[in-house]
Amino acid sequence: MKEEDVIIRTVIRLMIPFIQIFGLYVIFHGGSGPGGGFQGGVILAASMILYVMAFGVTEGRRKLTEKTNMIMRSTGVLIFSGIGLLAIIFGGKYLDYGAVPLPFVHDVVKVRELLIDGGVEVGIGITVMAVMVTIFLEFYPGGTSDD
Amino acid sequence: MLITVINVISAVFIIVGLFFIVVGTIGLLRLPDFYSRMHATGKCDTLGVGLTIIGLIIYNGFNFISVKLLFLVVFIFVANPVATHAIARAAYKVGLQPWRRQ
Amino acid sequence: MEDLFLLAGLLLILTSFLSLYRAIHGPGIFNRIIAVNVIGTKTILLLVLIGFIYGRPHFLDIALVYALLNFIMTIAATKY
Amino acid sequence: MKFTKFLALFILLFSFWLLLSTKFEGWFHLFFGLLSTALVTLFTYDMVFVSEDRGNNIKKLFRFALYLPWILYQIILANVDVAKRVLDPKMPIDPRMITFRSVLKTDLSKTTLANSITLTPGTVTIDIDEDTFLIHAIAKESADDLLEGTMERKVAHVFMEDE
Repeated sequence: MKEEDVIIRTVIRLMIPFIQIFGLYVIFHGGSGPGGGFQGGVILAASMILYVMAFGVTEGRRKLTEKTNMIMRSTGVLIFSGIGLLAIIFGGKYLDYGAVPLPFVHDVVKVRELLIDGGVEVGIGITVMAVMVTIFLEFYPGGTSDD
Repeated sequence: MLITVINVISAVFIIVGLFFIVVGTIGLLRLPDFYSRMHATGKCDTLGVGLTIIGLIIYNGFNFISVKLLFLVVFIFVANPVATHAIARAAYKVGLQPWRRQ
Repeated sequence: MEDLFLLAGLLLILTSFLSLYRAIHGPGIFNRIIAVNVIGTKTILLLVLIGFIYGRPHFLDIALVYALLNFIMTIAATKY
Repeated sequence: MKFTKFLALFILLFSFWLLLSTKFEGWFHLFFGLLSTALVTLFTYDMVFVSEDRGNNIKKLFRFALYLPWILYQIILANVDVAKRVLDPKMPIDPRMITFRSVLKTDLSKTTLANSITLTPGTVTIDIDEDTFLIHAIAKESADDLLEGTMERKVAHVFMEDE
């Protein structure tokens, strides 16, 4: 697959940082705004997909290697289920965030907001992003990985 | 009094913007070939949407919603010509010939 | 002012349907791509207007995402 | 020099985050904002700054700000022009393809020129091959206007490539 031309490459190059900030914003404000981990993850994946479309698969693989991608896929699930299990350990139900005692924070609502926005959503976001990029590369001409 | 003036100004912006959007649509339907349709959509839609959102910004006053709207305008002004160009380039590479007046 | 927004929204829907004619009738794939791109742009504006009518600023985030997806869709469509 | 650019990108992106977030109370969102911004800055640094920069960037930004009103005026003229042509029952269009060679060197200036051409009267950029622009013009007048080269000179001035 050929690279895109100069206009598209330049615009995408300058646009990607803002797209990624926007995706992270959507992830971290999941509890209080629209969206959340899944949508934010898709936006992050979209930035990578744009990058691959503009600069080609080889360059995209250099920026986000298969190994990093795999680590991200599993870390996301680990964060998500780890927080859920923490709730069980501290005597609540699975994913019952209010039960987790955090240092410095004592308000149940605050704890819940913190864990949802900062923990669970991040886990979901990372996983969704990594899986989306993997799916995209598997279907992209010349993007198939070896594993 | 001031509120009325602001409302009128923003209404003017929105109406002019909508006018350009309508013109863009008419152009899309009426023009004879693909490349000339690009002119109608690429310019009129960009400015139409831009003007309408600027009208909304004026109506809304200065706060964070306006800032987000401004981002949207900037994004559209950057992304729309690029998208237009991308379509035109793809059509040209496939070998689509432009229409000429006889 | 709310009436104007409502009217603008209706006009946008109407023009979207008119553009849909291009998307269905063609001729050819590129006319369809432009038509879909134009409908996407109108949808962004429609989302913003809906946000204003119902007083829900969260629609703006959705509009931004939609603008992004519209751009990506067009670039991706022109690659094949 | 590298550090200055890095810091500039970081500040730009963090202010973008603040404007999106609109949450200033509490350390929570600010902390994650700083974290995200740092990650994105590291990830995208070599995308934003490629090694073709020359001249004073702040001066370029200032000149670009002066260029904006002119181009906005041109865009409005363009729209009135297209509206006239579309709404005229006879539809006075005479499309043609033109090519011209440009003196611009960097990717960014070429992109600016191409987008400006697409947004202004009766012309759409179709392809750029090295320094040759392929333009589709909707009528003879608009093609002639472009070949006069006012816009190219202005863009060259903005990016300090006019000597």
